[in-house]
Amino acid sequence: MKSISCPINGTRPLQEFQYGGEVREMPDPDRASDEIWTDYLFNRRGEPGVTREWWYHQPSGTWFIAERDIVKDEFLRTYLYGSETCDE
Amino acid sequence: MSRRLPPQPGEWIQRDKAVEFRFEGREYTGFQGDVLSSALWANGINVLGRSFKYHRPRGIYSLAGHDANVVVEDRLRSNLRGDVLPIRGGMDLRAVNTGGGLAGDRYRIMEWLSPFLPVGFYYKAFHTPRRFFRFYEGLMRRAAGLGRIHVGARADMSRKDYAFCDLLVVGAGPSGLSAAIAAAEMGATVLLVDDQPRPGGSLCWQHLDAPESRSDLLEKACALPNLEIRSNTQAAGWYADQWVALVDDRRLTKLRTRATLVASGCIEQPAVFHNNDLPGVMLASAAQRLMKLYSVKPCDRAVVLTANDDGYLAALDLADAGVVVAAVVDLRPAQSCTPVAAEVAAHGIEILKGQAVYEAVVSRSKNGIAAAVVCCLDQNGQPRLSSARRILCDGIAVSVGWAPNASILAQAGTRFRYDSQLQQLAPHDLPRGVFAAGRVNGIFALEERIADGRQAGLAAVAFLGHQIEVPASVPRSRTAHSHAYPIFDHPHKKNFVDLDEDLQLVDLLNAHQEGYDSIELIKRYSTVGMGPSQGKLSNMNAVRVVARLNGQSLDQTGMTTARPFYQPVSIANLAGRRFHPYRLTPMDGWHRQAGAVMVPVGTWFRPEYYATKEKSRADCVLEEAREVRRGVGLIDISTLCKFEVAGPDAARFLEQIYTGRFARQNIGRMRYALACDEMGYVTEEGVVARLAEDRFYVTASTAGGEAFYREMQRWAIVFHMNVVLSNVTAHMAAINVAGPRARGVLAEIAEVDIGATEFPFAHVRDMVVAGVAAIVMRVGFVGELSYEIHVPADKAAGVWDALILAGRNSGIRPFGTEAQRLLRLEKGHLIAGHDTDPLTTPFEAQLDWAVDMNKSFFIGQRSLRIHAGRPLERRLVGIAFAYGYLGELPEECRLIVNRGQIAGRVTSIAGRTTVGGPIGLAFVRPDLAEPGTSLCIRVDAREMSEAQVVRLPFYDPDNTRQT
Amino acid sequence: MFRAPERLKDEYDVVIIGGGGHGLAAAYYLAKDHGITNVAVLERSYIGAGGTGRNTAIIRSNYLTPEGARFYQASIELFQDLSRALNFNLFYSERGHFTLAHSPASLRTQRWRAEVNQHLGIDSDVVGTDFIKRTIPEIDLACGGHQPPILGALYHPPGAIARHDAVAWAYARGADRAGVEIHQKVAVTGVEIRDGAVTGVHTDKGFVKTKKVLSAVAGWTTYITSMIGLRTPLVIHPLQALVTEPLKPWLNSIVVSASLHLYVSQSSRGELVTGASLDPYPVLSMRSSLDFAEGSCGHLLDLFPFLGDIKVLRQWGGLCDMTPDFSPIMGTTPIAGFYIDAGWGTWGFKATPISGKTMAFTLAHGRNHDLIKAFNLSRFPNFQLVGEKGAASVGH
Amino acid sequence: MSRTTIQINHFGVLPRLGLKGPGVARWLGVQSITTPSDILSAVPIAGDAWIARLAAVEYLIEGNTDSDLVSDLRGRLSPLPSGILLIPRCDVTFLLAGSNARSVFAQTCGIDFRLAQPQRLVFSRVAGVSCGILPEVTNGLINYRMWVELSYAAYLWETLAGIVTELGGMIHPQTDTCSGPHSLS
Repeated sequence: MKSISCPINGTRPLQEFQYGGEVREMPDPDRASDEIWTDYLFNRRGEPGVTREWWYHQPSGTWFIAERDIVKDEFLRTYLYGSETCDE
Repeated sequence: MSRRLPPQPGEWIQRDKAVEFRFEGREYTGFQGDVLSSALWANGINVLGRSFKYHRPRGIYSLAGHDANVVVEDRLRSNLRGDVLPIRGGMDLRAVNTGGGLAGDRYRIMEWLSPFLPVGFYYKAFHTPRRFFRFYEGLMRRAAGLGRIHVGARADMSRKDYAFCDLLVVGAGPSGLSAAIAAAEMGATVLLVDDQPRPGGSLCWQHLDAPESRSDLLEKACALPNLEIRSNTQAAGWYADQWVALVDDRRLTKLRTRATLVASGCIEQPAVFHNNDLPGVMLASAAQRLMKLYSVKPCDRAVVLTANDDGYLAALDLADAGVVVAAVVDLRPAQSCTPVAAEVAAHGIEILKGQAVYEAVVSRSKNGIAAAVVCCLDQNGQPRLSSARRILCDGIAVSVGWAPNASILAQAGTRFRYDSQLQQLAPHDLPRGVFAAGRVNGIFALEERIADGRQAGLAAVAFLGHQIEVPASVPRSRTAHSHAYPIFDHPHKKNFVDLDEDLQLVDLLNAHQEGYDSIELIKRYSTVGMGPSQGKLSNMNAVRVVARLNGQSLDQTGMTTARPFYQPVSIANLAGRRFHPYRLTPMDGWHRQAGAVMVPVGTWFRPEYYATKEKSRADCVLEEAREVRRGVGLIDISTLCKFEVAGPDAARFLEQIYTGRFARQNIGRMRYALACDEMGYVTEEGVVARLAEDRFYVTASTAGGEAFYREMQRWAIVFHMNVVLSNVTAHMAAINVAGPRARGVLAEIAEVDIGATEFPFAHVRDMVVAGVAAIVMRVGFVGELSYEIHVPADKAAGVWDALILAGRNSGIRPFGTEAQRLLRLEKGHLIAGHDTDPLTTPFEAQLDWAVDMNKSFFIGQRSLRIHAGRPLERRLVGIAFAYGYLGELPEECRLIVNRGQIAGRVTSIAGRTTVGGPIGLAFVRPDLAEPGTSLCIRVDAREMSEAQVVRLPFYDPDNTRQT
Repeated sequence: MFRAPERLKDEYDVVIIGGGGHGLAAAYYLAKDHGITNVAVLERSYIGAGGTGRNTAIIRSNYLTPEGARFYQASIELFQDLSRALNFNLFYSERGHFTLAHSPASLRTQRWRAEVNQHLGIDSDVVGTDFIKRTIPEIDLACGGHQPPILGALYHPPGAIARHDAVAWAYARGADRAGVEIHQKVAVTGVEIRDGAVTGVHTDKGFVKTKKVLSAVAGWTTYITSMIGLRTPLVIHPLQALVTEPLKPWLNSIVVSASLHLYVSQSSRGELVTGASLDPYPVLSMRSSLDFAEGSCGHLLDLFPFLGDIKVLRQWGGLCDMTPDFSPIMGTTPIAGFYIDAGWGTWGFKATPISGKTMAFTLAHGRNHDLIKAFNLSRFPNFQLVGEKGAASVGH
Repeated sequence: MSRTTIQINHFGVLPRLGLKGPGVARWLGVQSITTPSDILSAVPIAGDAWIARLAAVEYLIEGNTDSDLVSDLRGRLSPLPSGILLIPRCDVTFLLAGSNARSVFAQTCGIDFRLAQPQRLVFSRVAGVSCGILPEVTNGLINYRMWVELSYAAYLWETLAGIVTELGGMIHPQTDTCSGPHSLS
């Protein structure tokens, strides 16, 4: 029963959102070795600390990025993809 | 004999409203405002329940909702707690967990067996030989458990509300009230909740002569419009981001508060001595509640066991109520006499300092006590038996200490430390936005509690951002209100640490001796604190015992973790009103009128088939299919997901999303589209129609489409593409008209020429159909001449009607999902998710033709390169049974077995088809995929069936009919 | 029950991180099957504090993949004799396990499972509504009209529950008696690795030398793997459960409904123990949420509408280390001497004996036991996933 | 509770126009329709209609059954000017009105409507369904205009009408001649 602040729509209860997984940088498919590629596919950070994640606000259809402490389950900040700097 | 006292000031009962009820089959009378326990006690009933394990008689103990041994049921409800159950006229209650009634409970013998049932005995016995365990288990299960279920019962749907406030104050006692008032006076919106029927807390039964009385505080509170008080409401759980579950008998309120202030007071704790559980032994606070709230006399002749001033106050209250107080036994060594002690002495009541009640003597009736055995304590705080002395009494009021009512604070993450001056736990560091006041905060004197409440209330308001002066915090009391170890061993045991679970001191000693040395292990092994009252009356003493056994401080020993809920919450209350959203297509009404059998597909409802009288489901389905092959049919496919993809990068975007090519797709053409996930496994399929250079219309499956659209949105962001995506699933409805006569039917209402040359297969057109602007596609899913007509949802019903009308001479009829499945199977089309599983590659599904590995990039391509380099593990093939096959057909998902090994699985099957014999699709090992290979398929555990691998499709291999 | 050793020795043949059921079982079988007794089990808290004491204690083997089904079947066979073998009553109680199907699609999956199970000789079959109603007369097959009605179920007679804490205690006692050291309140702070091989373990009570380390900490695995930079697919999600006040016995079967995200059984104490699906996003700490309680209570009423006035006593959460294919990660790793027993998601308790036995074998011989070869970490880069999603969604 | 403290109206599918693209704002300007300056805000426009700004370059106009505004605009959009995309919009409109209207949200929606500003569009979930909600001031009272996808309309109406009835409010189901919001009072 948490609240999440969507960069567009403001604070909403968790139920309006969907978790979209860790933010991962896709390696260049043509250059990456099978090993690097499968590491990107399957392995996750998953470790304690702050993780950058995709979140989706269902009613408005908004994808955004959240930085979350996955131990405390605390949302540190949220912003639209690519606007890290200009958003707080 | 009645124990009802003459009217008391502020009593909760209404003497003009008598209430008649039945308990254990006997008639009793109480007053409106009584709880079951008070009403029975008033009627002179001692035994209100039986204990869980030994079935010992139990009476009133806390009278505050923690009396887990006074549990009753009626014809519909179970596990009702007598000490908080308001009596109503006509109630017919029974005690739970008795053998043939409370009075003559057959299971009393358990008490005599108790020496043979030490803690954890069941872990040591009954397990060999194995076959006997079932029998022992049966006995144990029957012995355990409290109430029975009542299959006929139906709780009323309870409401579920969201609510919002600036400050939640938990507990409407003196500190809670003053906190709420202080905060509200500063303009905060305050919600004050209390689980008791009336606000006031201990002001209702302990401090009736307080300088700032209950009524003064309530008056102030009620004058504040921004302060709401909810009685009979428990703060059941505290959750992340200050969401709090408030529960009353009618509803669950999900409260979002900006700050929480806990003033939930303390729970009085028992002393542990021989027979400390018998009716007549009760907490002093219970005795006071009994006298002040319900005007019932706890006993005639009392001994008060105490270690603080509260006990002396209780003694005075007892004396006022006409109880003979035989003695006040004070665990504390002789010390300077406090004023209240002096007052007690002035009443001529004997005060025994440095002494303890060592045991309670059972009365002849076995249903109460006849005397208290009192001993002096030696320097180690243990009784000197030589000094033992009997004091006749029928009641012992125990006031040896308090434990903070910490549930909500602890759930919120507050850590507690043991305060050696208070000899009890007190909040150590409070989380941001969480505040504590009053006795839960270790402050005991009434005036100080009120001041502490005010201080905390203002601190909370300051936290909320108001610029105000916050007074200095009130220092904790310096005198101990709890005794460090009010626990006394006894050769005959029956000195209970946990009344819920019938745990005696010796049980904890044994558990510890066996190596269960930490509080958590002892809790799990002995089940101390695991009973219905969740250790509210036992955890504190258990921790004191364990600390002493380990030679540790209480902080080192630690408390057991607090979890929701504070008090048990009914399942109906938690479930509350539930929402079950469903989606309907614009033609839904029509389908139902036409006798469609509707089936849920996700949240949608779709016609499975249209039932006709005296026809089996299978016949109806087959006929619908035949009609499509023969003449013309139409199906509502509005549940398909539909997207618009537009913008300069639209084509490039689709090339990356799907496995096929779209860049050079001509305007006005449509193509099959297959999508994989990044691992190269099939996820979605549909069609992509190009409406303009920079505009595509895309369909996807009903089940997976919404999730697929979300992923498209995300990829559009990640790829930095200049595309506009719109999900028009609900805004556009779609109808598929199929069959040899489809063109004729559509031609009648289409306002353009749709001849074979003007509108060929795999083309798409914007056209007006029945006066409605539509997107029409020539598709081939069912393998016949077929049109998909997409129109704005609010116009769709009209278009459907127009089609029915236009087709009446062609014998048009609707068909459902079942016929559609049959038709597509005959045409050899797989359904992603039905014929594929989450780990299916396009190569395995024989969809290689839909994958363009030469494109620069698409999602899954990199992984498919890896897959392509490995030998196939399976292939999806068509299977056919001999024409006129009479044996039983295997169901979908039956296994294909080859030389005792699993060699595949049937994914689709159809018994009666329009193409002759039974057919299906199956995954098989590549070496079995050659057409002509015969397969052995399990029909059930015993029987096998045989089928042959055949080329796909089963129907119209040259595609003469759909083009 | 077991001794509390004074201090850590300088060196052990094997150090097992995690004093839960799995770690203790591995220690027990190392000593019993392989005579390796110079073993230390390091537990940060108290034994059984993690998943072992927080799961809903369901034991079954009706899995979807042959690899999975074989493995869990071997576990059941150990469980059935475990009380005797460890001389400790684990309350291993065969109740029969129903996986309810509310849709043709889920009925197909149940059929698929039954097929694989039967092929491997596991007692498991798809049953109709009449059988369900006969066995659980209290159930509302129509789900009050709030949910798609029950169409059938996968029925697994050997499905059982057990007293979860007792499993840890019994293995601890067994291991202790065989000479293994169990150290509670000892936290691992690092694993020393030289030239790609384990040389020791750092703890808050000092450093110990060892060439073999087993990480058996399930929900806390990423704490350990991040110490040594071992990348895995593991993502940690909370799983919650709740328990009602004790009732006289009425529910004898274990009931699971994937589409209602619910499973429920009645403990020998009489409490209804209920769990749901995983929390929808990763969290590395145990906490309760109200949404869970609301949801499971609602679905409980869908199946058993008469429970409305029954009260919920408490709710709690555990941590689940989830893998992409819902199968565990077991055995050797790219780091010599570092063995992993993880990926236990929501299915760890039922595997306690067999994971102990196979990991003990793997530690003793330095190669993976046949039963766990398919579960090796290397299956991911090789695209050899063991897809159990269909069987594990909520089923436990 | 007096019967008039809550009422809910079903307006059916009102004429709507969804526009998306960089060219929209200018084109609307040419049609002398001033567009809201901030995202998620809405303003009334001539012809008893509203225009809401859903995103940077996405707009939604909702007209009224007895005005031709939307159909006129639609007419002027073929052929489609470049930089403009027509988004099919087939939602059903409800209007929740009355001093006690918020108590309906209290049972169905997790956000605090005391803080919702008039003319600010709220995308949230009501009774488990995604909705657009526009608080608007009429006769000094805040009404809530709600948009829901047609496919969910039957469910949501059934649910909300049920709750409004429980709360002693008034139900105005869809009629063939949908009355506009301002016929309320």
